[in-house]
Amino acid sequence: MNAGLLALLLVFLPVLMGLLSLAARKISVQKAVVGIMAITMVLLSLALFWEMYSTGADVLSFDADEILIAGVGIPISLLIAALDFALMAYFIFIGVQYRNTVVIIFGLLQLIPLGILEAMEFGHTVSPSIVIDYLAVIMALVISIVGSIIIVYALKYMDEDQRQARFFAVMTIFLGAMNGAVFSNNLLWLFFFWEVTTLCCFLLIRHERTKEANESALRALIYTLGGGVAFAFAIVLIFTQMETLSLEEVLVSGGIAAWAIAPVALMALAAFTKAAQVPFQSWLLGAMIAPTPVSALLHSSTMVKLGVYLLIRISPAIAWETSLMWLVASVGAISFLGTAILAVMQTNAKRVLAYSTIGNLGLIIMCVGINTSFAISAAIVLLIFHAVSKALLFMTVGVVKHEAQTLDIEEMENLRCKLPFVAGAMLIGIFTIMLPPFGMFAGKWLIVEAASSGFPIVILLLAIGSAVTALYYAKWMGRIMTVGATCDLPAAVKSKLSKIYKITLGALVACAIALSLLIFQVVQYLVNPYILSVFGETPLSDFEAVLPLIVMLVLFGGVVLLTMKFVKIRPDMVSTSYMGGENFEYKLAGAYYDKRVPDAGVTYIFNFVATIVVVAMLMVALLTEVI
Amino acid sequence: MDWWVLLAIQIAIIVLAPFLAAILLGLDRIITARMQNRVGPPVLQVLYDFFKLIGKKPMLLNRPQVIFAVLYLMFVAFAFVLFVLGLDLIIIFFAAAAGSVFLAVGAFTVRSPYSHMGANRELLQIAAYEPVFLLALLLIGIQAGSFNVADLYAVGDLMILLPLVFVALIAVLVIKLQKSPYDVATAHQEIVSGPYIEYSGPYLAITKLGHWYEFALMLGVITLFFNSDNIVVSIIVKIALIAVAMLVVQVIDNVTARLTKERMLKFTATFGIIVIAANYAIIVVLQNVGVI
Amino acid sequence: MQVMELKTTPEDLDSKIYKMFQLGARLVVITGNDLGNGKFEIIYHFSKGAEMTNIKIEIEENRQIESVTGLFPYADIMESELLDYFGIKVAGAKPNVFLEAGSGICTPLRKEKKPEEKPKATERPKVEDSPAKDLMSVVDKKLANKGIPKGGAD
Amino acid sequence: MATGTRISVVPLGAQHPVLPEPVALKLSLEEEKVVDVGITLGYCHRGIEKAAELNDFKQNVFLCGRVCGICSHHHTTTYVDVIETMMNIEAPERARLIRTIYSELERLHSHTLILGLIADAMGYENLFMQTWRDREIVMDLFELMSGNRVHYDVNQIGGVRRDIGYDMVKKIDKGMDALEGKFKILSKSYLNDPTFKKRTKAIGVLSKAEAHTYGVVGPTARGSDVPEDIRATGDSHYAAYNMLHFTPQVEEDGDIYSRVKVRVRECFQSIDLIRQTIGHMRDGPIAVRVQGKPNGEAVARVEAPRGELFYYAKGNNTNNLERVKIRTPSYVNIPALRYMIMGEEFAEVPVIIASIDPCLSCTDR
Repeated sequence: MNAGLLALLLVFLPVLMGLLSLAARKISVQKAVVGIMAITMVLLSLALFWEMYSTGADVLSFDADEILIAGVGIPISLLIAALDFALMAYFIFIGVQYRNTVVIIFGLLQLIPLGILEAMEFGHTVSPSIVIDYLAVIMALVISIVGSIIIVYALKYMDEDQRQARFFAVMTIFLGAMNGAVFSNNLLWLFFFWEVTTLCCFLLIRHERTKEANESALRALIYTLGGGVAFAFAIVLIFTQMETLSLEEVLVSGGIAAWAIAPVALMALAAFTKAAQVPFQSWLLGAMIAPTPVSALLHSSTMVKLGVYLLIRISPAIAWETSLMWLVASVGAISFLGTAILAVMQTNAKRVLAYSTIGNLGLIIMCVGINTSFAISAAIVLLIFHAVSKALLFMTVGVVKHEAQTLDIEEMENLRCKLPFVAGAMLIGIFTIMLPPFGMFAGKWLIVEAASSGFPIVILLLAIGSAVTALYYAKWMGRIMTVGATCDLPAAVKSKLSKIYKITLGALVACAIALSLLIFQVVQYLVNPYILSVFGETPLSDFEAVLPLIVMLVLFGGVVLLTMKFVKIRPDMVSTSYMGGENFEYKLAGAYYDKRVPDAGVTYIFNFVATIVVVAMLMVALLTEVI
Repeated sequence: MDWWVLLAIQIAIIVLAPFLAAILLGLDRIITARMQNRVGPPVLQVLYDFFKLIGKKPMLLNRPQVIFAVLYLMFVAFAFVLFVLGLDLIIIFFAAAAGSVFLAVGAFTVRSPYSHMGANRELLQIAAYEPVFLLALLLIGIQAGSFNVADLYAVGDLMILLPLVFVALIAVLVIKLQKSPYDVATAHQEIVSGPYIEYSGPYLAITKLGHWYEFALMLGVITLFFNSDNIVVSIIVKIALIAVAMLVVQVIDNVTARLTKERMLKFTATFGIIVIAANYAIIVVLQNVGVI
Repeated sequence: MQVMELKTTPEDLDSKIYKMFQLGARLVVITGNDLGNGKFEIIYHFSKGAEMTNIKIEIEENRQIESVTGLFPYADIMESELLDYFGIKVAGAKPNVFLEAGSGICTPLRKEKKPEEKPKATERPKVEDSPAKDLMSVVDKKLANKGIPKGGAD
Repeated sequence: MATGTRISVVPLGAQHPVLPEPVALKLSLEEEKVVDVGITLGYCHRGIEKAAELNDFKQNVFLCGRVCGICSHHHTTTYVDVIETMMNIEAPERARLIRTIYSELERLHSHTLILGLIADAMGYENLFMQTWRDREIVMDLFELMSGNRVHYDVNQIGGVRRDIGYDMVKKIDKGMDALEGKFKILSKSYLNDPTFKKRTKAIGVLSKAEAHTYGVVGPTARGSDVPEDIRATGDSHYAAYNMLHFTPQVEEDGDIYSRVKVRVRECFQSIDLIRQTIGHMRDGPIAVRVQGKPNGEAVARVEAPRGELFYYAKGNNTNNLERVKIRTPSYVNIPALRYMIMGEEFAEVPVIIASIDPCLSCTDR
């Protein structure tokens, strides 16, 4: 099948299906539609990868100029421009509806440059309008597979919800918009899809329609719209300076235009807001109010990933200016360390995960800042592993919320006994995100290697941050494994789990394990072609370097399975814990260190530092142009 | 050297190293005892304890406890194997770090207040010494131009260029060896050996073996600091380095009280990082001046 | 050492003890004494410098006496001892500080107990929040002490 | 959301490596900060007060010596004192001097013991070992003088049972010289070691006002600037303190360090007092005959190593006593412990406990 067609399908199928499901009145029909869409998306994305692989090409380009609606050919550019204006109008409407001047201002600030641009470039066509390279394929795979699994999971999770139809429509449109942003080469299209994700995010956070939900949604909207403003100005700058709207052409231009750094810095700023980097992190934390599948979607495969995708995409442009590289890396490093410290103080599982997301995205952004072939490979590997593991973690947390009515890590004690499957999945999720044999480590190792080529302060932040990361995840891991002795005896009671949960969690666990085991293949077939096309070299083509990791994985699995098999527990072997000879019910609370170092204080410090760095980044961009 | 001779030597090191480390710990106990006007146990007392523990009836609280004890052992042993095979320092570091984390998680799996407190403190310790350790390794790797242990053994002048890194590693060694003033995680007067409290019999032996491997690995890193073409000189100086490090640790242990965990965190993190940064700055300056 | 003896009645006890408090005296200990025939003697030993003052009262069995922990917070353990060893009821005193709950041993310092008078272990007052023998929780004591000037005369 | 209300409830004791004797502390911890303390006593309850009612009043001397192993001489002294007061007996001067020597040696032995334990509680094993090694000198002197290292049982009503010979006096003098030399070196570690100071300064503070409010006694009180010392109040007809020159050792800060400092200085003071006592030794009888049976009531107080030791006895003109009440110093110091521990780190709790030198077997009797 034609790759271009596949790409278009990946964009429009979910949108259509979403609209279709909205139209369908019956919930069962909707579910069927969503289910079919999910499977089709997975298949389509795999087909796209196969198409790329079999043609052997690094990049496939297409022009998608016209779309036939009822026999009338309408230029897609025009359609998107019209929709874009509608979108801006809707944002302003939201601003009016909620009486929020900031939203209105941001809406107008986008509308004006967009209007100017549309007037200036009318008739200007971008060719090719669709570019599919391996980065886009990786993104499409992540979005389509992980996103689909989350949506299927949501089918069960949202079972008793009142506004299911809307919910699933927005979720699926979200996936379509993400795919659209990934494939677009036309900056205006990219911007349009970018703003659609902002809208979807807003609608999903607002889903419960409580006061808190409205506020959180509005906050998310303000932050991401602010980023959108930066993006819009970046596009205007690019068009006025380089006379092009093709992202590809901009990137290969090598910054020859007089004002080349400024739009790059503005786009990086947009990406920071989208990826919720410090100091823009508060919207993502507020987004926790949304139902868990939304969090899973926002954190793993969509929304925040669009930010880091954009940064990886424009990474060649970031390398035009060394100080920009430094500042971008610093923002990532500060986010990584700051959120790691903040996560230690949290007991709410979703907040821990939110901070961990920001931290991991910080790592990726740090890689982009370092900007060697090695670092970019690491960034992409991290992006893949993080999506899978984070989705898995959020989904397990969601199941725990449904089955055990808690989001509190402290109350997840005995989880291994009550919900063994979920506890196991959660454990694997934590392993894959944190510990050596699995994916995250590979990324970290790459960063350490890459960082050693310079950036001493970044190394320092990273070294401390990764140690602190181990701290909060180990605490969590320990908590879910804490059980009394009775759990291991045959008489222990275990509760039942819904099939959909089992399938979706199982699928992600399988993905996580397979990715970890096949890390070399993942790098070779997915990451290396892109790195080769950008840098002309592949630093990671040595299987021996990865071998110890795989051995560690096997070691881990082997130890767990063999110990489970061979350590037999008889009642006479079980003892009780040391209590100083006393015998009373005692409570165990974890250590959060939040009395010594208050949460708000840490947030303030890191926000302050990060704000300085971001402002410095913009100043540097301006100054290099002026001088 | 034939490959099989090399392999035999490597296997011998891997198998014997923890026990040599144990004997070293036995020596440590005797010297400590002498410093305290005691006679002290026999040199092999540590090993007698170990074999006695293995022979005991297994008692446990729950199964994950055992899983994580074995994982701890396996990962630190694997890190040591990688070290002996001369592979990447960073991977070795992460494997060992994972081992330590598993030990803490193992302590979390049981419902026991002291075990949990010990695990929390252990994690805080990891957060304190890991950055220092990692930075030390990074500096060693950058200085030697390679992260492969095999290549590092061909570099001769690490001790001359990185004396302060050696000092930082001793600070890490104090924590790793559970010595005053920073033995907060296993403080028996407060939390009764912390993470180890609920292990007994063969499972305690497993954690002990893991500890020895960790110790052997630390000593292995210390031996990286001096290499010479003359193998006899090389070995003698390496042993001397280990002896110096151990003695320093012992003296520190004997002249200090245990400090609190906050002080441990502050001191190790600031002292270690400042010392390493100073070493790095000195190298950069010297390179720019053109001395090296 | 000068020792002053002061006999008083349970009704008058409070004012006498408050006088001692005002003098800045230290409560050394409270001694219980079984006089037989269901009568008990309670001696409050106070000390100020080299002088000692013993305030003595005599009560009937089952008569509850007021606590002095308001003035002397460390007296709680002494009052608990009265309760544990003699079964003398003191307002607010926590039981089982010295003797284990349910051990069957109770009021050991009473004299000539007849077997049938021996209260059964189950009849002993229960700790409010067992299973922990939560005896002298500081927090509630701290609250109880609020408003009382700290320290004695100097 | 960071939560500040998560409380762990953790036991410290009844069996815990840092506690020489069983006491159960139930600590409520916020992370590792103590927010509430509950104490359970009675693990060593042996019914000694009851037993004292059943025995002959002369036998009780030996029974009271068994209340505590560390300060057994002080217990017998107080008991003997209360009976002597009740029966109007005056012990001869030589007996009083011998009692003083035993008392001060016992104070040395108790103080060095607890100083070592304080060092051990903070993981300072070396100092602990060194201190306990030097303590052996005192123990050897006890063995020389009474034949026993712990329970000497030299008191009897009306005097002492064993004399101290001329050779012994010389040996005691020599022992004091040796001890003083060694202890001068050790005291530097206790008073100047930076890590020791970090673990003791401004920790477990009991201010002067609080020391009054909670009625603490002994070195715990003197560490909080309360100059209460029964030896110095002139209330010492049981021993020869009115013949000796000394002032109570007082420190102002009320923290662990102050208590340690008080004890260290009291050790030197005890050495000095023993030398003074030896200088007063004259030949003479060591006991008087006791006639009659105890009747009436009496109280007696002695400054034991841990603080004021109080006995109340009531006789009924028979060989048995009607009632013996024993109030040991730890009995009032332990409740105050709760207030010292409140708000401190868990890691400091063992050191704070050790710093008041709790004696649980005394407290529970």
